[in-house]
Amino acid sequence: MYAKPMKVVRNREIAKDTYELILSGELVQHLHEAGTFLHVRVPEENFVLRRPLSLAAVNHELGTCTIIYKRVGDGTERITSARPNDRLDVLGPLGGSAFPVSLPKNADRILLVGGGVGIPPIYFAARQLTERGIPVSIIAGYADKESVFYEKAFYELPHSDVTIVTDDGSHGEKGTVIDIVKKQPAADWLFACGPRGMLRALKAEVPDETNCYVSLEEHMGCGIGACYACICESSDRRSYYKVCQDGPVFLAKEVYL
Amino acid sequence: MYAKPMKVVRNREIAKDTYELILSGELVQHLHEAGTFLHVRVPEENFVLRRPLSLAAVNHELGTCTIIYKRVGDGTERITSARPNDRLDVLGPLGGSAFPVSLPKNADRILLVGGGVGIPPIYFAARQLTERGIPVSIIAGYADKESVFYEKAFYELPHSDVTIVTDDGSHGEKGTVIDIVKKQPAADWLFACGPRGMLRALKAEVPDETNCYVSLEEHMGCGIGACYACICESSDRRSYYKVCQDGPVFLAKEVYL
Amino acid sequence: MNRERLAIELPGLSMKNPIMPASGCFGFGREYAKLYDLSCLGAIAIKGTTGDMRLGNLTPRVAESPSGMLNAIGLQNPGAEAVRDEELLFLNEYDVPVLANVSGSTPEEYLHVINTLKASKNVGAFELNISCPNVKTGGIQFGTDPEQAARLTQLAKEVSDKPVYVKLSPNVTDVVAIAKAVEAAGADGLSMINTLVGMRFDWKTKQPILANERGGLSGPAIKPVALRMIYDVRQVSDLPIIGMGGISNAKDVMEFLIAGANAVAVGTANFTDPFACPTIINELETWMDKMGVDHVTELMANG
Amino acid sequence: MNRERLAIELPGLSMKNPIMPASGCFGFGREYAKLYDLSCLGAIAIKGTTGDMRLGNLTPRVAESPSGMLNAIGLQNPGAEAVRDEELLFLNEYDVPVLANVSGSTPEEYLHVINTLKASKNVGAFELNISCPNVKTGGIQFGTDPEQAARLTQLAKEVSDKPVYVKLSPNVTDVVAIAKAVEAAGADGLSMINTLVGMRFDWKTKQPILANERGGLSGPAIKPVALRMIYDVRQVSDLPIIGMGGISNAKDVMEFLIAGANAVAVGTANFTDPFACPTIINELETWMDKMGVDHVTELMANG
Ligand SMILES: Cc1cc2nc3c(=O)[nH]c(=O)nc-3n(C[C@H](O)[C@H](O)[C@H](O)COP(=O)(O)OP(=O)(O)OC[C@H]3O[C@@H](n4cnc5c(N)ncnc54)[C@H](O)[C@@H]3O)c2cc1C
Ligand SMILES: Cc1cc2nc3c(=O)[nH]c(=O)nc-3n(C[C@H](O)[C@H](O)[C@H](O)COP(=O)(O)OP(=O)(O)OC[C@H]3O[C@@H](n4cnc5c(N)ncnc54)[C@H](O)[C@@H]3O)c2cc1C
Ligand SMILES: Cc1cc2nc3c(=O)[nH]c(=O)nc-3n(C[C@H](O)[C@H](O)[C@H](O)COP(=O)(O)O)c2cc1C
Ligand SMILES: Cc1cc2nc3c(=O)[nH]c(=O)nc-3n(C[C@H](O)[C@H](O)[C@H](O)COP(=O)(O)O)c2cc1C
Ligand code: FES
Ligand code: FES
Repeated sequence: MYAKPMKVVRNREIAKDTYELILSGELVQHLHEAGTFLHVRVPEENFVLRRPLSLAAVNHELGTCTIIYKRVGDGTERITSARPNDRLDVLGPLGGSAFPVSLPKNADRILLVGGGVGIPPIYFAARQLTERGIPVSIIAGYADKESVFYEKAFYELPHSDVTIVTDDGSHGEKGTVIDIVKKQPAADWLFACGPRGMLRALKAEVPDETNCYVSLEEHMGCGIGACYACICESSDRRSYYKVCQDGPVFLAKEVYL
Repeated sequence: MYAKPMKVVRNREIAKDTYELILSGELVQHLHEAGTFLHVRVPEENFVLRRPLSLAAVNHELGTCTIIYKRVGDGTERITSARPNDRLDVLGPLGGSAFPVSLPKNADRILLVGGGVGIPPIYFAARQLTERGIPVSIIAGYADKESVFYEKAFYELPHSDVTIVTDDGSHGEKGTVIDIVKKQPAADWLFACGPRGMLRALKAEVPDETNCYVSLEEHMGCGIGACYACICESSDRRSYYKVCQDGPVFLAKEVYL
Repeated sequence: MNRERLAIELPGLSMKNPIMPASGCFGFGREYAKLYDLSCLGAIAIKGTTGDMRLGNLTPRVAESPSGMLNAIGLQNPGAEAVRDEELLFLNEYDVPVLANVSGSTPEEYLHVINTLKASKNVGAFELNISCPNVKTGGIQFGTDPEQAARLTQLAKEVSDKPVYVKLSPNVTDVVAIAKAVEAAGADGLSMINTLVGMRFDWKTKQPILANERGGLSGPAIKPVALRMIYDVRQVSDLPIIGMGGISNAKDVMEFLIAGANAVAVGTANFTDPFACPTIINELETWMDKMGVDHVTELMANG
Repeated sequence: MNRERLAIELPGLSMKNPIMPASGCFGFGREYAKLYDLSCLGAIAIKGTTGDMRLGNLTPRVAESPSGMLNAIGLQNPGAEAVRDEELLFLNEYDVPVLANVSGSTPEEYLHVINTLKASKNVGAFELNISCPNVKTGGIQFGTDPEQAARLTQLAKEVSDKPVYVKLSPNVTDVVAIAKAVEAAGADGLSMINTLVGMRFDWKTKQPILANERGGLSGPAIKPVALRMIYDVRQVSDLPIIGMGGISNAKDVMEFLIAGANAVAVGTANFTDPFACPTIINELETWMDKMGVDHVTELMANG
C-alpha cells in the first residue's frame, strides 16, 4: 500500500455520467489484481474522505492504470474536472482479497457478471483470464443505451462470449443480468460486481457448486482496515468483515447480502 | 458593483511573498478609482469569505487590471497557485470612497505615502495624478530589499519625485516612511495606505492644513456594507463607519486610528 | 416560470418561495437591493434589532475557518426606532414580507423592540433572537435555559399581535427541551439554528483572532449540526421551522426540507456569493423540474 | 533531528512529541504500522474498548460533510480481553505509550475494561470515553451531566493505578461545568473534544445517510468549537488537556497549543492522508526552526 501522487493522462466521459480516468505514476508497478481498488483523494480541501474506485485495467508497459467511475455526487463530480497533467493523490492498491483469477482451470466454465459501475473490475478480471488463454463468458448490464461503455473492449477480448443487456432493452438484450444468468448453463466460477440487489439475486440464483465471488461496495473512512466504517455481515450475521481489508471480493456464501 | 468571473492573465512573484496578478474581463470597464478594491473569491470551496484586494492599476485599452498582493495566509497562498486562463470569481468595484485624485490643483503639493502592500493603491493614485500632469511626491516604504516592488514603475512616472525607504536600510533610505515625511515640506494633500501603525503616526505628524486621506484595512464579511464586520471608529469614538462602504479611504481626521 | 409551485405559507409570512436571507447576513436589504430585486425573495430576516442603537464589538469581528466563519459583530444596529422609520420603510418598497429579528439584554428591551416595530405593515412576524453568542448580557442566556426561553416567549406573545418565531441556540445539551418549552409558551414557529460558539487563534501573535475572543461559527461546516437539531425537534413538534446553517445551494435546501424545515434561511453564503439567494431559488426550481416535482412542499420528508 | 525539543511529559504519557492519533481513527495501529514506524508517534489512543466484543451499528457508518465527516461506528471492538491479549501485545513492539480509550454502557463495564487493561505495560493512561454519541446507552449520557461524569471518574480513579483522562463531549451547554466536576473527582487530564452530533440526508431517497441516523461530526469543520471549549476550560483548570477536533497540519497544532492544549490528537486527518501524523510531527519541527523556537512548550499560550 502506497500513497503517491499520480498524473492524469486522460479523463473523459465515455457514457452517460460515466468517465474513464487514466493515471500514470510509480504506483502503477504495484497494481496487479482485479478487484483491488484505489483510494483517490478528491482534489479540493473541503473533502476529508477519499473515494474508493476499482481498477479497470493496468498497463505496465505504458505505466498507466484505468479507472471507470460514475458521477454520482459531489466528489466524483469534482474528479470529472481533473485535466491531463493534474496530479491526484492516490492511495493503493487497497483490498485484501481480489478476484481469484489464478484458480480457474482452462476447462472450467467461468462467468463474469458486472452491473453498471460494477463492470470495471469485471473487465479487468476478464482481461487477466483471457490473456492467460482462459475462455470466459461475460454478462454486462447497463441501465440503458446511453450508459453502455466498453462494449467494443469486451468484444475484442479473445476467447470470450459477451452478452450486453440493458434494463430498458435500448441496447443488447432487454432485462437484467440475472435474466441472462438464468438462461446460461451453471458455471464453475462466477465473479460478480454491481449493486447490492444484483449480487443478492445472483447469490440466490447460483447453485451451490458454483464458486461465486462478489465484490462489495461500502462507504469508507480509512480504506485500510482501521476505522470499522466499511463492514459487511458474515452469512450467519454474527460477525463482521471489513470490505476494505477482508474484501472487497468475498465468497458469496460467506457474506450476508 | 458586479460579480463576474475574470480571467487570470498573469500571476507572478515580483518581490518576497509579493505577487502581481493581472486579470482581464468585462468588469475592467467598470474599474476607475484608486482606493477601490475587488472582493476576490479564493478558488477553493472551503473558503467562505472573499479576500479584499486593492486595484493597483487599470488598463482600459488592454482590458486588464492589476492587483498586487502579499501571501500572508491560506487564502492568498491559494491565490498564488492561480495560473493564466484560470477563472477567478471577482466582485467589484467595491468601496464607496476612493482617493480624491480630482481635487488637488496643479500647484498643490501632493504627497503619496505607501507602506508594504499598502503601496498598490498609492501607485494607482500616482498614475492617475501624473497622467493628468499633476506632479507628486511619492514615498514608498518596504521591510527590506527583497520586499521592494514597482520601484522602476514609480521612477517611470512623469512629474514625480520618488523616495524608496526600507526598515533595515538594505535598499534606498533607511528608516520608515514617517522619517521621510518629517524631512519633507508639509503637503496640501497627503494620500496614504499601509499598516494601521503607519497611518496613526502619519495622522499625528501632518499639520491640520494638510488634507490627509488614509485607506484602511479591516477583516470583511460581505464587502458591500451589509454585515457590519468591517467597522472603524469615528474620531470621537461615538459612531462607526464601515470600511467597505464608507471607505476604504477616509479623511484622516474623521477616523480614530 | 410559475412561481406558485415554490410558494409556501408560514404563520405571518406568505412566501413566494421557501428562501430568505438569514438575520445579520443581509443587513436591512439596502446593499443587496443594488444587486437584484428583493421582491424575488420568499421573505427577509432583518439584522437583529435592539431597543437603542448599538455599536457592537471591536474589530476584527470576523474570522474564517474551514468551510465556515466566525463572527462577533455584537448586534450593531441603529435601534428599533430607526429601523422602523428608515429600514422598514425602505423595505416596504418591495413585495416581500419581513421577519423582524428582535434582540435585547432584558425582557423589557425585547418587548420594546416588538412594540416599536409591530405596527409596520411589512413586518409579517417576529424572530426572537435568544441565541446571540456575541453579547455579554441577554442573547444566548435566554436561549440556553428552557424556563427563561419560555418566559420571554410568553411575554413576547402577550405584546405582539403578529406571529412570534423563536430562534434557537445550538449551544445546548438538549435543544428539544428548549423547543418544547417555547412551543408550550405559545411560539408560532422556530428558527434553527443560530451559530455555534467558536474561536480561532493567530499562531503568529498567539492571540485570539476576534477582538471579542469568541464568535459564532456559521457556514457549511455547521450544516450537519443544524440538520440533526431540526430533525430532533421535528420528531416532537409540529411547529413550522425555518431551517438554517450552512445552506449554500439548492441541494442543501432539499436536505433541510427533508430534515423537517418548512422554509430556510441563507446566511454566510451571501458573503461567498452575493447572488446566493436568487441563485438558489432558481436552482431549486430547476431541480424540481428534473425530479418531476410539482410543488415545493413535496420535497419535504412527508411530502 | 533532535526529537527532544518536541518531547513533553503528561501524566502517564512520556511523549516524544505532542502528537498522537485520536481514538477510533487509528484502530489499534496495525494498519498504520504497515505504512510507517509507530514509534515516531508521541502516543497512541486506541479504539474505544468495551467489556465484551461489540459489533456496532449497521452501514453506512460514515458520511461526508463540508470539511468534515459523520461517523456512527457504534464502538465496534473485539472486547477488553482480546484488546489486552492481542492488540496491546502487538503495540508493545513499538516504543510508544498507549492511551487506552475506555467505553461502556454501565459504570461496571468501564471498570471492567480498566481492570482488564491496567496490567498491560504499555498502557500509560486511560481515557474515559464519556462522550460517544453513537451508542444507545452509556457513552454520551455520562458526558452531559456533571454529576454522572464526576461519579464515573471517581470510580475509575478508585480502580486504576494509572492516570485517568476524561474525554469530554462538546454537545453540552456548559463544558466548563463538566470539566470542573471531573477535575474535582480526581481526573488527571482531559481530552477535548469528541464529536458533535450531526446528520446528513440523501435528497434522492429522503432518508438519513447513516443507518444510525445520527452520527458524530469530526474534521476541520469542528476546529473552532474545539478551540473555544479548550480555551474556556483552560481559564478555570490547570489539568493537562489533550486537544483534538479537525487538526490536519502543524499550524492547527500550534493553534491548539495556544488555546490551552498540552498535547493533541489527530483523528479524521488520518483518513484524508494516512501519513498525517508523521507529516505533522515533521512539519511542526520545521515551523519551530523557522520561528526560532527551541522547545515545543514555548508554542503554548504562556510559553
Ligand atoms: C471497493 C469499491 C470500489 C468501487 N469502485 C467503483 C468504480 O470502479 N467505479 C465507480 O463509479 N464507483 C465505484 N465505487 C463507488 C464509489 O466509491 C462511489 O460512487 C463514490 O465514492 C461516490 O462519491 P461521490 O462523492 O460522488 O458521492 P457522494 O454520495 O457525494 O459521496 C459521499 C460519501 O459517501 C461515499 N459513497 C457514496 N456512495 C458510495 C458507494 N457506492 N460506495 C462507497 N462509498 C460511497 C463517498 O465515498 C463519500 O464518502 C466503488 C466503491 C467501493 C467501496
Ligand atoms: C480594502 C482592502 C484592500 C486591501 N488591499 C490589499 C492589497 O492590495 N494587497 C494585499 O496584499 N493586501 C490587501 N489587503 C489585505 C488583504 O485583504 C489580506 O492580506 C488578505 O485578506 C489575507 O488573506 P489570507 O487568507 O492570506 O490571510 P488569513 O489571515 O488566512 O485570512 C483569514 C481571514 O482574515 C482576513 N484578513 C486577514 N488579514 C487581513 C487584512 N489585513 N485585511 C483584511 N482582511 C484580512 C481574510 O480576508 C480572511 O477573511 C486589503 C485589505 C482591505 C480591507
Ligand atoms: C455576520 C453574521 C451576523 C449575524 N447576526 C445575527 C443577528 O443579528 N441575529 C440573529 O438571530 N442571527 C444572526 N446571525 C446568525 C444567522 O442568522 C444564522 O442563524 C447563522 O449564521 C447560520 O446560518 P448560515 O450558516 O447560513 O450563516 C448572524 C450570522 C452572521 C454570519
Ligand atoms: C471513525 C471515528 C471513530 C471514533 N471512535 C472513537 C472512539 O472509539 N472513542 C473515542 O473516544 N472517540 C472516538 N472518535 C472521536 C475522535 O477520537 C476525535 O475525538 C474526534 O474525531 C475529533 O477529532 P478529529 O476532528 O481530528 O477527527 C472517533 C472518531 C471517528 C471519526
Ligand atoms: S474503511 Fe476503515 S475499516 Fe474499512
Ligand atoms: S464587510 Fe460587511 S459591512 Fe463591510
